[in-house]
Amino acid sequence: MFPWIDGFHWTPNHIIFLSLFFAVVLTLLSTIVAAVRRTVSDFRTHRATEMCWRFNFAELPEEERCCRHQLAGRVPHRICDNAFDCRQCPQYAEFAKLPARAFPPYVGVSFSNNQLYHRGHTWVRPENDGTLTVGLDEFAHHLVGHPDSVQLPVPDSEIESDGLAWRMMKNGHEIRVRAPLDGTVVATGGDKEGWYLKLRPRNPVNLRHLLRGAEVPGWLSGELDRLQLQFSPPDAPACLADGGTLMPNLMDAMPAADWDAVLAATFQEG
Amino acid sequence: MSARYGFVIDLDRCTGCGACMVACAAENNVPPAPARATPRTGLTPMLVHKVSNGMEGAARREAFIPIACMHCGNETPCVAVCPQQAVEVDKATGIVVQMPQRCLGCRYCMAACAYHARYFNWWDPAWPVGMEKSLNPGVAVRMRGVVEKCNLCPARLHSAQEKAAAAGRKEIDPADYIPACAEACPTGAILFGNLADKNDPVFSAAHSADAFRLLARLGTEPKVYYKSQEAWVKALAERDSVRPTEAQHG
Amino acid sequence: MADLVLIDRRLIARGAERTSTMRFMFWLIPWVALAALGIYAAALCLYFGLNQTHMDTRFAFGMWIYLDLGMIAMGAGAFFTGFLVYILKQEDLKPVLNSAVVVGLICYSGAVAVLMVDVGQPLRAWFTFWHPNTHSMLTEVTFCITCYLFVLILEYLPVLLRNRQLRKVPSFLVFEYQLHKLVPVLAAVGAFLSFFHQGSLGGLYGVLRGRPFAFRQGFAIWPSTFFLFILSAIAVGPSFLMLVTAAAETLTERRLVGANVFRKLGLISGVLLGIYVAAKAIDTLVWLNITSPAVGFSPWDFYAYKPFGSALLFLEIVPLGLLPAFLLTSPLTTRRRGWLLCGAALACGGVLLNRFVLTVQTLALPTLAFDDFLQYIPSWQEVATFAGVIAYGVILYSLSYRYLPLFGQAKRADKNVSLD
Amino acid sequence: MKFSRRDLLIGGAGALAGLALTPVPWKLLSDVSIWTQNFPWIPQPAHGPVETKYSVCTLCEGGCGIRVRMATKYPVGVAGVRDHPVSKGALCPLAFAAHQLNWHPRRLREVRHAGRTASWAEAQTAFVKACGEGPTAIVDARPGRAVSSVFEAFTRKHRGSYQVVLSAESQALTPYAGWSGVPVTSLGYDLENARTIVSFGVPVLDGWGTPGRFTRLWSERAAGAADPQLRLIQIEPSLSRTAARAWRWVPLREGSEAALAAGVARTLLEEHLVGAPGPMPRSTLAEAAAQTGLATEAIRDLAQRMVENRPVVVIAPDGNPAIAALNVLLGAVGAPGGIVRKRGDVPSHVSADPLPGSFRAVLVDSTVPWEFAAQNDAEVFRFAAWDGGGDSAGWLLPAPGFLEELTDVPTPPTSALETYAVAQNLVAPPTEIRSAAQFLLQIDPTLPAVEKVIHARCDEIFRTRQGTVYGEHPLAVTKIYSAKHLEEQLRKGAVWMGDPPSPGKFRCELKEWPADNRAANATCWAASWAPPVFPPLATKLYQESNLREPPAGRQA
Repeated sequence: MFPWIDGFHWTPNHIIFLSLFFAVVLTLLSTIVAAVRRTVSDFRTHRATEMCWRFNFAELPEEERCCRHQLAGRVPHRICDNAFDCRQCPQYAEFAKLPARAFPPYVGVSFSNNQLYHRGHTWVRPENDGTLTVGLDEFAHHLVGHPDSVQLPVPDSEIESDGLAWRMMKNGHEIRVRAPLDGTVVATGGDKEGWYLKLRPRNPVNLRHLLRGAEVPGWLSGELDRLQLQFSPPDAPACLADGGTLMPNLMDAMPAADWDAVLAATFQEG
Repeated sequence: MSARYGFVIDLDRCTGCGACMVACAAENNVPPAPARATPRTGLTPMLVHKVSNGMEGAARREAFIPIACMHCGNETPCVAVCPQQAVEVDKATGIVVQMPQRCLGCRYCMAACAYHARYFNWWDPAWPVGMEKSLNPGVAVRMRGVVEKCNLCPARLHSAQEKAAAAGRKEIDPADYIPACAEACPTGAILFGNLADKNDPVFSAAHSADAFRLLARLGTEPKVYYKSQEAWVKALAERDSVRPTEAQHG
Repeated sequence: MADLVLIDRRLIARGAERTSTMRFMFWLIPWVALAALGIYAAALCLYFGLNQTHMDTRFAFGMWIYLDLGMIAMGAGAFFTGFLVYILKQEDLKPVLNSAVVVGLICYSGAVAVLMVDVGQPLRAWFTFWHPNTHSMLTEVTFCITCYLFVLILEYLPVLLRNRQLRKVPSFLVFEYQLHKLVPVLAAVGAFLSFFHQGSLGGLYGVLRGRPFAFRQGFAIWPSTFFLFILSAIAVGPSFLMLVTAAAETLTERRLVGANVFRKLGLISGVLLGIYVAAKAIDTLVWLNITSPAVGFSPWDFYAYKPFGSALLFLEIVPLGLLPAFLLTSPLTTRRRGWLLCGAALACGGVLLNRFVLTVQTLALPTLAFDDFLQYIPSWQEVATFAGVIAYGVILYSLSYRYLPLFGQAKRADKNVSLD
Repeated sequence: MKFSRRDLLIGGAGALAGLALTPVPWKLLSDVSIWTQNFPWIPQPAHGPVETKYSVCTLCEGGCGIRVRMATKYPVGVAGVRDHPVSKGALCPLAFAAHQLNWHPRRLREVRHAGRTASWAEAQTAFVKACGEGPTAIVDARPGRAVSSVFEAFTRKHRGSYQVVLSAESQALTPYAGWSGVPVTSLGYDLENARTIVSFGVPVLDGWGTPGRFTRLWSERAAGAADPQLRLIQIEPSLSRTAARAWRWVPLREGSEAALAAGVARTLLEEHLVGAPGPMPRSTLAEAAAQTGLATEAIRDLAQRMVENRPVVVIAPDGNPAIAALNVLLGAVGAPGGIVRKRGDVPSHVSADPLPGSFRAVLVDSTVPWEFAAQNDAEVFRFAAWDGGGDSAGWLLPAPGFLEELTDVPTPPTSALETYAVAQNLVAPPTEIRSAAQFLLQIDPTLPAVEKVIHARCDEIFRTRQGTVYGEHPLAVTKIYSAKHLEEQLRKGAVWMGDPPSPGKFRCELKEWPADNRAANATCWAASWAPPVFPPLATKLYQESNLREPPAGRQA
């Protein structure tokens, strides 16, 4: 195999054969090395999280990818093609001009107008000191109730938009909550405090991608419909939300439901 | 100058006693057969075939054809196919050398050999208790799972070379090197020698009128010649001399 | 039990519809049992040696080598589909690509596993790399198959990393993405390697000057069987892929790929098969009239031994060669899925028969005038070992289908694949 | 800090890469390869210097010269001795693996009585007791050895009788002995001068007499030639390997040899193919043809062939008088190239006693074929090196095996010349092993020791001043200066061979054509010799090839 090993001959045949072999081996090895190096650099340049989110977004069911303007009733039907990052969306401005439908004050879960909402069921509240408070919204709270355990990021650690914000365990289900935006963790709260994270955003802070106003009830009612659909037996016809309120702590209330699917849909798992 | 060792076997003299087979096995430490061994799984670097002219009754004729490795001299099939150079042709002697210690037992060489002269060690080599004391010194026992064949008694060649070296000779004395089978043959049917040496008796024997080689038309230049006066025996040299129907009960 | 179900559910991609854990386990049990039997038989062969088989001096190769050749021919779909998709940009074949990779992986890893049992001293297998004899077809085979197995693993990795749990690790997901971007390189290397080892597998017997039934003239160092094997392999690879996919569709009771994909695979397979059969016919004629007589073997005698006869030759060329080529290409038949699959099955059968003739029949036929025609029936250990490999293949494919995105749009496949 | 999966992966990869740079994996690799090249459980051949010893084979009475390669005091190879006067350098296939026989699993290593382990003391007391109670017989299959004379001496002193089991070869000569009065052991075949040899199913090319003596003769004078100097006519029902190689093969019906002999004799006489007239067989040619299944022409032709190329000698497989009578008719008895009488200068030491009624005890020597069975009422003391596969005898006494005992080898039965050789005890026998002679000597120390007898024999030969000693160089006895010198030569593996017989004819009268009455005139037991066990390597002949049938009833 190598010149110093018995059986090696300096014949053209031998040399051609072995050089081809080593060429192949090198190609394969360099392929792996290249892939690894690119991966590492993606993490270095903070692109990794966004990439992951984009693959994930591509895998989402269509109905979970509908544009915020559709939720607000500004456009009849539109599928987002920016992975919900309206900051990059070229058409955002023109759609935003259109009139939104008037929204009911209550759709089954409460929401507040001075909070901005992320599709991963977190809310964001800008504070006066320039930090942002992040919490789990009413809808998710009703599902999860009091989580069995919460695994929060340590203060001063970076979290990235649509990456993992924190983990919660409930009845053996792992819930990975997506971060609504980039930032550095200043303080961590929890279930009792009603909020989970205080972030110092990467400036300039741009929250345009978060849901607000008319979009929120549209979105939430859609989510409720989905929930109802998932709770109803598979072959039953889909029925609209009856406007009843969402009872708290559903995971304990109806352990039999297919929570794996519900949580996956709720927290945007691809 | 390089030698071309080979045999000239006079089939008219072969009585099929099998002395060559036993002598070969004893010389090369070939183990005796375990209970389940058959002619098809045997370990017989030298094997005597019983052949007939296919007739029955008084017209029937039989002959015996000893077959060992033919040490093919041209495009040696087993050498070409071995994936890891466990077979090579020794330039100096023309012997096709099988190196069991490098063989991985893929048996490709056995498929390549037209004479079925290569044998696979299907079993672990085993002798009755104590009998390993009777093994021939200087001949390593082959382990299970490797291919072996006639290497023309390398131990004997080696000692002949040592003797020559001790006497300060380059060439070995032909009298010192004779494989076990040729030495054992009670009728002197197996003639061994250097086919490249015009003065060697095998040379003239190999070039005599009634000498022939098995499947010579394959073009592998086997170094084992056969002799016979009988036409039907000579005919066995070529496959197409036998129609399949006859071959069935041949 | 309950949490077993939960684990199972969590491994299945979100939204993918798979049969219940119970049914899946009942499906696996017999195969696992078979695999266990296979492992036991292989252990016997490794511990007591190859006297456990019914191979012998004449039948130095047996059922194992034959089926290895067959499997590797069937596995050719992997490299060929990759070649078509990434090099020739036949994007519409993408849906079967992952499935093809798994099939290839199974065939090759299985073949290598059996080979390790088949050689007498497996611990010395690496000697081939250490002291390679570059004149030997087997060296070419060993090098190429090992490398290509490595390639297949690399190609399988991206599919594996997209499992629902693994993808949660960001680095895996990114690595998968980056590796996937480089897959064309792998496809190219794979095509190169496969080209050579499929060929040298054919050469394996074509070079046997001592076996005039198999010996063939050729060009350069390669006998004609070298090229015939490449042709037949790439011809039959897509067919086998069709069969596997169809089987998967039947078992999972849903359409996994569009009929257009089937038709395309069939067309490729059929056309190549046609070319192959033509080449094979010419080669046979040359052998009958020149190669074999030249070395003193009257070719028709080879076919005088029963059960083998010239019928096999005819069977291989017409009913298992031309007929499937027609079925796979003619617009009359390709409309009907049934005809397509039937054609594919015949094509596979033809190539398997070809491998059988070249291995088993070659060794059964006498060479010396006083040889007899020999019979060989594999021992149960041989059969069991191989059955184990088949079982391993089924298990691996089932698991891959259940937990990995084998078919491009397998998720929600029922929704957006037109059945036409 | 805590490890993430990623750190582990990277760490692992790094470790592997680092390991590849160290010599560890490569050393491991080479060690593995070396280990796989000589597994510890593979038997290793002995090392050390190999010395060559010359001796004579004692497996049968053929007296073939052997060359034994000895390493670390064990034989590691047996080969023939080129230009040995008796065996001409040839050996039978079994001899080439004979050095493994002593390790045979069936080797008898202990005294056994009725299937149980016993001791020599018990055997001795039992034998002595039996001798006291009634007549004792000692059965020997190789008469004329030093051991034989020990047997004779014992029987003479203790009112026993010395019995001989003749080999088939000697048995075939008994009719002539009966007709001429010349003892069987003084008769032999002068094959070297014969030009036609008619064998009635005798395996002359397959181990008959001294293997090699005739095969060499045949290969030199007959093989391959269409009209050979030496014509071998094989008369045998089946195509044996001898028949396959013979000049003519006459297939006849099983057991019709006597009839064919009669038919041939009638033709010879009717067509005056033989000079002197002889007794005419009763049966007609037609009857012979009918019985043998041959055409009358075939029989006539056979008769023609017999006289065509003289001298001719007929060889019978046993003491069939009809076949023997053919030789008398053809004038082959007492003529060169026929059945000749040895010089007899050296007395042949055989005196088989007439067959008596019954015995109290029978001591069977290890040379006696395993098939031999004594009368039921006698208590059998059987010496054997190998148990031959059973406890048939009352007492099984472990005798020395191959090359384990000092013994002498007298003239082989078929030989025309007298020969004498000595087989040294090159190998130390295992403990618990005794020869029959040693056994008897312990009972009666006054008996002559084997060494003494051999010494005496050498002295006799030396005193005759004739013959030649074939050692490294042939040496006429006249050139040898003392009997001691002669014995030294013989002990080194040389063989003494007497001069050719004087042409003096001996008369062999035949009153009438003999009927096949072998049973009636049998003077002793007969058996065809075969080893009780085969060397393991004999599997090459009958298990790993189609060459021979497996040995019947014996385990290799």
